[in-house]
Amino acid sequence: MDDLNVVIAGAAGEGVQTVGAALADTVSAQGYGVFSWQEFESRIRGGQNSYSIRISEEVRNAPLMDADILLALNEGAVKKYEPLLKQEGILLAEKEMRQRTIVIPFTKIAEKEFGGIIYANTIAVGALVATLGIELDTLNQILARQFADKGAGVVRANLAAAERGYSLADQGCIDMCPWGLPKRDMRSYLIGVNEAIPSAAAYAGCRYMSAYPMSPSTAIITFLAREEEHLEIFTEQAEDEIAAINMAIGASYGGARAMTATSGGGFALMVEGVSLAGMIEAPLVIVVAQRPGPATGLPTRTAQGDLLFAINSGHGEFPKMVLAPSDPKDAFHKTVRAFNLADKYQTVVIMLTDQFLSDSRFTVEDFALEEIGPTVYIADPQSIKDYKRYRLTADGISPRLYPGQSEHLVGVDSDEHNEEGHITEDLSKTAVAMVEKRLAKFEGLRNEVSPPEEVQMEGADIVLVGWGSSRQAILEGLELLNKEGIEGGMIHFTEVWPLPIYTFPRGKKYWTVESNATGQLARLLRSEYGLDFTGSIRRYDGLPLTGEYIRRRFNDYSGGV
Amino acid sequence: MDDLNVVIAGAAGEGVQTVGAALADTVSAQGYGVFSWQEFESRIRGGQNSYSIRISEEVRNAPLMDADILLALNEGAVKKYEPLLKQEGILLAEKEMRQRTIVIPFTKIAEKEFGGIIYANTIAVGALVATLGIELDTLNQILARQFADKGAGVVRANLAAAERGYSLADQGCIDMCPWGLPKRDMRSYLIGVNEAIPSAAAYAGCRYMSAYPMSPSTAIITFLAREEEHLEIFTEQAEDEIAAINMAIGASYGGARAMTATSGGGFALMVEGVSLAGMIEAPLVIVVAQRPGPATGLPTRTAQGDLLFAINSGHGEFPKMVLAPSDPKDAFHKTVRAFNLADKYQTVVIMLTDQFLSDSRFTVEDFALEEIGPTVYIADPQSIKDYKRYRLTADGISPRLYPGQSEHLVGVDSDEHNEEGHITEDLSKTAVAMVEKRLAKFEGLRNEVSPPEEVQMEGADIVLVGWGSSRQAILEGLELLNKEGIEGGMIHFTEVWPLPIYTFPRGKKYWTVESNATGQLARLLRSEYGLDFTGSIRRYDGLPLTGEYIRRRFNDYSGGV
Amino acid sequence: MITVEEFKSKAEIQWCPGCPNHAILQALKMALVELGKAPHEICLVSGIGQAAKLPHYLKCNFFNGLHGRAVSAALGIHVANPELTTIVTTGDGDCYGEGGNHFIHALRRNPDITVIVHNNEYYALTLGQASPTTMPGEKRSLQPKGVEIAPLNMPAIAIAHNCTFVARGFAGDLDHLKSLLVEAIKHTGLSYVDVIQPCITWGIHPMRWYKERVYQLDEEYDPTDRDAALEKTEERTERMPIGVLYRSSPLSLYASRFRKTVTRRPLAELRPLDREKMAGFLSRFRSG
Amino acid sequence: MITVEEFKSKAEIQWCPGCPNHAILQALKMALVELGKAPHEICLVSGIGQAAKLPHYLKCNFFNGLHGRAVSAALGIHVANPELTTIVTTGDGDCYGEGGNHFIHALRRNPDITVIVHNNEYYALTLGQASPTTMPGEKRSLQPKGVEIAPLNMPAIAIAHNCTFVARGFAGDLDHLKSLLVEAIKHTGLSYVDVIQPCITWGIHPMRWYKERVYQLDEEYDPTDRDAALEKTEERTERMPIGVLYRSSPLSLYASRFRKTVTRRPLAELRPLDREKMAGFLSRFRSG
Ligand SMILES: Cc1ncc(C[n+]2csc(CCOP(=O)(O)OP(=O)(O)O)c2C)c(N)n1
Ligand SMILES: Cc1ncc(C[n+]2csc(CCOP(=O)(O)OP(=O)(O)O)c2C)c(N)n1
Ligand code: SF4
Ligand code: SF4
Ligand SMILES: [Mg+2]
Ligand SMILES: [Mg+2]
Repeated sequence: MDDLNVVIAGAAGEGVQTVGAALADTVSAQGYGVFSWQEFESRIRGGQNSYSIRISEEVRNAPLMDADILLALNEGAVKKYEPLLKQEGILLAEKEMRQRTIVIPFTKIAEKEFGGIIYANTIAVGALVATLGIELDTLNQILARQFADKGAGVVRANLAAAERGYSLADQGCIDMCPWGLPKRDMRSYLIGVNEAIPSAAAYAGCRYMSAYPMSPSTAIITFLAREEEHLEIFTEQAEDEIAAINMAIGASYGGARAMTATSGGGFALMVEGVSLAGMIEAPLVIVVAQRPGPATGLPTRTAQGDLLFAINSGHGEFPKMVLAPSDPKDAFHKTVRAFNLADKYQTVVIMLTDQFLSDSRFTVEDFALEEIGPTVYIADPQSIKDYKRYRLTADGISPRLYPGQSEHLVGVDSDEHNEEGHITEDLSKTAVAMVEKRLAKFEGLRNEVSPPEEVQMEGADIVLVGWGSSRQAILEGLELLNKEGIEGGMIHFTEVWPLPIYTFPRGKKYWTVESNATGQLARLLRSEYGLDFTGSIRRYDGLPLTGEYIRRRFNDYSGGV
Repeated sequence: MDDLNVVIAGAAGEGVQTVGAALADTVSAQGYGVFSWQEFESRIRGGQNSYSIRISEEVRNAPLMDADILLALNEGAVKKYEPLLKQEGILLAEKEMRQRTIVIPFTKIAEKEFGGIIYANTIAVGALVATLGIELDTLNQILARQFADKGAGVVRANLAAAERGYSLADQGCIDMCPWGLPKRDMRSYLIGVNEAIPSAAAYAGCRYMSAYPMSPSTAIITFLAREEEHLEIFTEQAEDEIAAINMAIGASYGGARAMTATSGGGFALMVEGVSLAGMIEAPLVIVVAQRPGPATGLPTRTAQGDLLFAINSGHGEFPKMVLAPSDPKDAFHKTVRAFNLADKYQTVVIMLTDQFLSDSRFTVEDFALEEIGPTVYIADPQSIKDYKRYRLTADGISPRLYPGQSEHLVGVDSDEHNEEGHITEDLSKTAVAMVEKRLAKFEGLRNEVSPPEEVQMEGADIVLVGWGSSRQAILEGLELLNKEGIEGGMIHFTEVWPLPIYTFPRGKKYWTVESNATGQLARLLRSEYGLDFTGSIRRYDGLPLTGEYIRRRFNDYSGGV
Repeated sequence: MITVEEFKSKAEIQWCPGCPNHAILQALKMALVELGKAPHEICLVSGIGQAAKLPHYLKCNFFNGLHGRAVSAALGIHVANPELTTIVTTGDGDCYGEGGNHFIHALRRNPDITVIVHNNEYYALTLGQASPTTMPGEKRSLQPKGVEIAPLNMPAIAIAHNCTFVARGFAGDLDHLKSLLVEAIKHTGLSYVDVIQPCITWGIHPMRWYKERVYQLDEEYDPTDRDAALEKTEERTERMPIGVLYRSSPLSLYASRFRKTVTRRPLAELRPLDREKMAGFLSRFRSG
Repeated sequence: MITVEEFKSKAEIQWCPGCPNHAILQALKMALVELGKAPHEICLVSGIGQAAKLPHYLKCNFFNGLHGRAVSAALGIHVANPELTTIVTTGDGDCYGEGGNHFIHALRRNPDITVIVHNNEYYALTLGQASPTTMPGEKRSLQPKGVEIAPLNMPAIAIAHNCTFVARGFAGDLDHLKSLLVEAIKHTGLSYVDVIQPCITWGIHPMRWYKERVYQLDEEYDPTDRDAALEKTEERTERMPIGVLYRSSPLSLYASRFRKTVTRRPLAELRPLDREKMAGFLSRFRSG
């Protein structure tokens, strides 16, 4: 079967997300690879948003823009999204607005039969599930789970609405639709990074998270708050981002693995804290979910615009690590790694995600938990006689104890300090030694960094170099280019600072692919590897990179090569 | 005459700075080139600090470390600073503590004859002035001016103390001292950057400054506060740095040229505001007076550690300029330039100074005011019909009006916006156009940037590449190296972002010289010019670069070449 | 004469249909009409949030800045151009959470601006999290067991700092709110209006619930009585007073030192120092 | 038995000789002795300033963080290890200026920590600028014509938010201060002690001036009377009351939800989730 892309569209408040998630879960339960992504406006009601679900037999975790099926919950949604619908695509709407429309009067029925238009979306998705040939029961199980906290009444009403919609999709509808999704055997996880990261944090032994709400990062602390007791993580909504990071640093000093999460603007407020963590050598994990800036920018859209800002964040010089996971499984592993390395090197690890990653759900076949787990680096107080928090060592790593752990006293200071953490004015010996100690850790970190992923490098003429969330899109872009006769390879970074010792194969034409306007990765790689780029594909309209976009821009710029 | 380096040392609270400034002024009035710099601890009383005054016939605005004369106000000061004294140097102290000591019992006399040790420093400087063969009256005029706001009584007492000290330096003292400073004709300015910058701001038409105290930047707003009425600049002490920058941005939007100043940690808190100014296109000048980080670091010491942080400050992508003046005259010109370019391109201009620059005073022969002055870019409302704050133009610059200037309405928005400043969700057209508009200004800015200064490039084998405050030290380093037979040139940047279109001459060995530990300029130039460096001289003990330091480290690393 | 129509903005309103924010917008327009203000004489300043979108919906000059920083921006705007009528429209998250420090220090400065807080007791735009004014016990997404900490009482802080005009309005009482806003904008000094603005999307009580509880302070209430005013700020659950809670005379007026000595004109109109004056000024650094 | 000597730190004290900060340090040591605390049971937390250097001068665990952020760091430390006696030592600039927002929101949370503010009415370390508590009229370097804005009254804000323990101490009355600190540290919940700490370098009044004005609240004073307490916070110039200004019972206690449900033990002692549990947890994302 070819991949099927179903787009559900409607205004904020019409339940696009609810039924989008329900349909994605249903299809996943039916045994298919599912990838969903969302685009929506920064408002609570109105506007037009979409929830796209890509369905495939194999796992294809990348967005498609063109739709095979469009379920439009209102007329405006048809107007806005109909251009995405392929010629032979199908519209599911209240009215016949083009050829190949399955008409389901979901709003009218919701009002008349269910006493409120809030059921329209469920009726519509019921009809869509029927059209796709999936059993009603599969959807119903999902809906029952989804509405469980809202009470039995709400569950019952939604099941009835789904059933009503299901029954409306008569044989005519099903016949009009060339696609059916018979049950398959595959079982997998359907998960987003904002679920994978908090889950992994818990697995890594994170005990403390403070944050201030900011899209698209808020879901991380929301997840942990809900599971607070279960996972034994204390969560706190801070009064602002500055409090969030300083609280987390305090907790970290206090012995708790700690984290915070935010987006660019909130991170801007945290960078003094980043520098503090660097100075006092407090482990800390920070998730920065990027969205287009500057300033408030496009709060609900996606970008990779904070790479150099993150790498250079904080005044002064200190070691720090920046990771940029490419999908939820990678994010799961990187999160555990982030906590371990933050602890080992007693410094900040930043995880750069973005709105695209944050609001998408990916099919993960297996989490490979056996490959990763928490490693504890807190020292044993018994083994230490004369404890000094900043004891000078060859690798710059001093044994870390936490206050109250034993009779050893743990003192930390944001001023330049001596081995005991006291303010120093001894420049030539102490201050210099401490600068060198911290930078020695940077060298250590550099050795931990994984090399970039190389794909199809042999024989490749051109190489697309990307980072973070664009991995799948780039792979698909290469496939499309390959069909046009272009031999392309990929080098993909998910660990972007420090950069690993790495040599770019010679004789290739390198292009960066980035969701930003200035080519930040290119600038970074030029400075670290002296690498020259032939071209760069940049997207900065707030929408995610796709294989098709990459193919098109590559051809635009290279004149088809 | 060879240059003479006089160091005055004592504890905080003993008036080192007061008499250091008085001596510097006196020597300047005597017609010599004077350069002074200070190093001191972060405390109000106690510790040991120094004020170094380099005296020369020509203008030599660079620090020396070795002292010809050490005036030590207490015994601890002798201990700490005596190692700096040259073999043939002279100590002026209360007790004979080494050969070639001029003994003046200033403390005892202050207590006995003047009723308080607070006059000890003035007595001592009186003796020193006599020893150098300067007339008492020259000192007295300076002292009278210096103590003027403290009232006539204080002035009188200090003049008497100076006279007493002057009389104590008998012929024996004068004979012991091989140096004399007969009156010369030269007249010049003795000024620091924290005086030059606010003066220039006033000249540039700055009307608003808000800041939060932070060493070493506080003197800028202090200067303007004192002159508020005279210069017609409104100054406000903010409750924190975030308020400081947002107030200044508000004032800028309101039509007032506006600025703020801080150091690294305070700047870290401002970077969200930097991004705001970039987005709403508000002109803004920010002085960042660097000191060693991370975090609180060494609050009274110097560093050039925030170069990449400043350049990459703020989330998202937007044009910004970063200037790094090398001395007060340069700072004066750059400040006017900063206000003009901030206005022309409607964005942020950051001026990077540092503690060394901030606490030093330089001899300036002439300010060349005729070369520079304010240029106004506010548009004429009469000439505009349908006003749109963000009208799309080829160069990205939209006509700027301020609110209330006319009936035209001026709307600005931190969200991505349309031409009228209203929030937009139109991605493909409006958002993309606005990103490109802002980046077009970056291209414009790039064309404004001055190329780096090239010195002795012809025939140079090795080239020292530096930025900002180290200019004079590098020149002196080259002189010293030259004496050792090394043909060296200099390329010096005082405009560091955007970097100009520039080609580094080929066939040279390039070294960066920087007051930081990671070689930030090198990283920057590598990324922009693909330049490779042979070596790098880095100082990160909180003390300023000097010619001698550069010479020594060059030889250490290059094995004497 | 200016009419409400003239304040209509071209921007599409993004609030939920039926949200009481619409009423606040309407009340503000009516107040401006009553005060005879023209669009170009007004500058609306906001941060980020639903409330903070208001400046887009009223034709005038506007500055929609960063979350939490509206009051700071307004201080700068006000000094730069004291002729403008500067009004901050902000939310409880914007002004009491992220921006708390700026507001308490603005109280000390007493600028001649008006601050209108749309207090819906949530972070509405970010999907209904608790704000500093959410009632204890309420379950919110980050407090699934209910908010366990006390609400911030900013009106009490304002009163304790002798804010010269502290009022509470109700978005469900348009006329009363309009009169309050007229008074607030006319007032010289910081005028602060905390508006009860039920959020119909995230809130747990219907408008009716508020209507049953809100009452107007009557003539017997003495707004110069500080203790009484402080008590009134705490009536937030069973009965909810609206009206001017407190008035006092100011210690200071932000920027008055400047306006007294320099000008009430926009700073942009001042002429720059000319070269000769600058040369004279620099001579103070000249030796000898 | 622990003695004051045991709290002696190796770090050299950088305060001016004769500064009343020395007395605060001494009082704190004496209070800790009286409470029978050992150095490793204590964690002192500070920001940046003269006051904020205190943790270096008392042998114990310490966290000397960023200017203005001590209270935030202390909240994290307290949750991470509730067994520690967590005490913030901060200045008026640190806590009321840069850190104002954190303190007012900490009041809402009511953590079981003690906050001691060395209130010298200046930014002493940065050379004596006005702070949020500098008296109006005083000439300072950035206010050469005198401070024109009202001081921040943080004790009043604390009282208005039902802070459970609000006291004012005086660095010139060592025994009284020690007793206050003993009470404050013993107290469960946020205990807040604003200490009058004349700065002998930047201040305009000698110690004597303060001694003439300071008086101890006597037994007749009822610290549960909120209006009276608010009035006492305003006595700052002619007469200066010291003692416990206010006590109340808390709405909440920061982190109590966690301590109730999980443990009073340090979080570092909790065992991580094992692989199987994690696998089980992840199964919720599993389809079908
Ligand atoms: C620095 C920063 N942090 C967080 C956010 C995310 N954010 C946007 S609006 C908002 C809350 C707004 O709450 P409120 O001011 O009460 O406005 P409402 O939406 O309730 O009207 C937050 C946290 C942001 N834009 N910037
Ligand atoms: C972010 C930041 N801004 C400014 C400073 C500079 N600074 C250091 S101490 C201080 C004021 C301290 O005042 P206070 O807390 O009253 O302490 P005091 O010195 O009076 O005891 C300031 C502004 C800083 N270190 N960090
Ligand atoms: S979410 Fe609430 S506050 Fe925001 S517009 Fe909707 S009803 Fe109004
Ligand atoms: S400056 Fe003031 S507060 Fe600081 S140590 Fe000296 S006397 Fe004490
Ligand atoms: Mg709100
Ligand atoms: Mg203070």
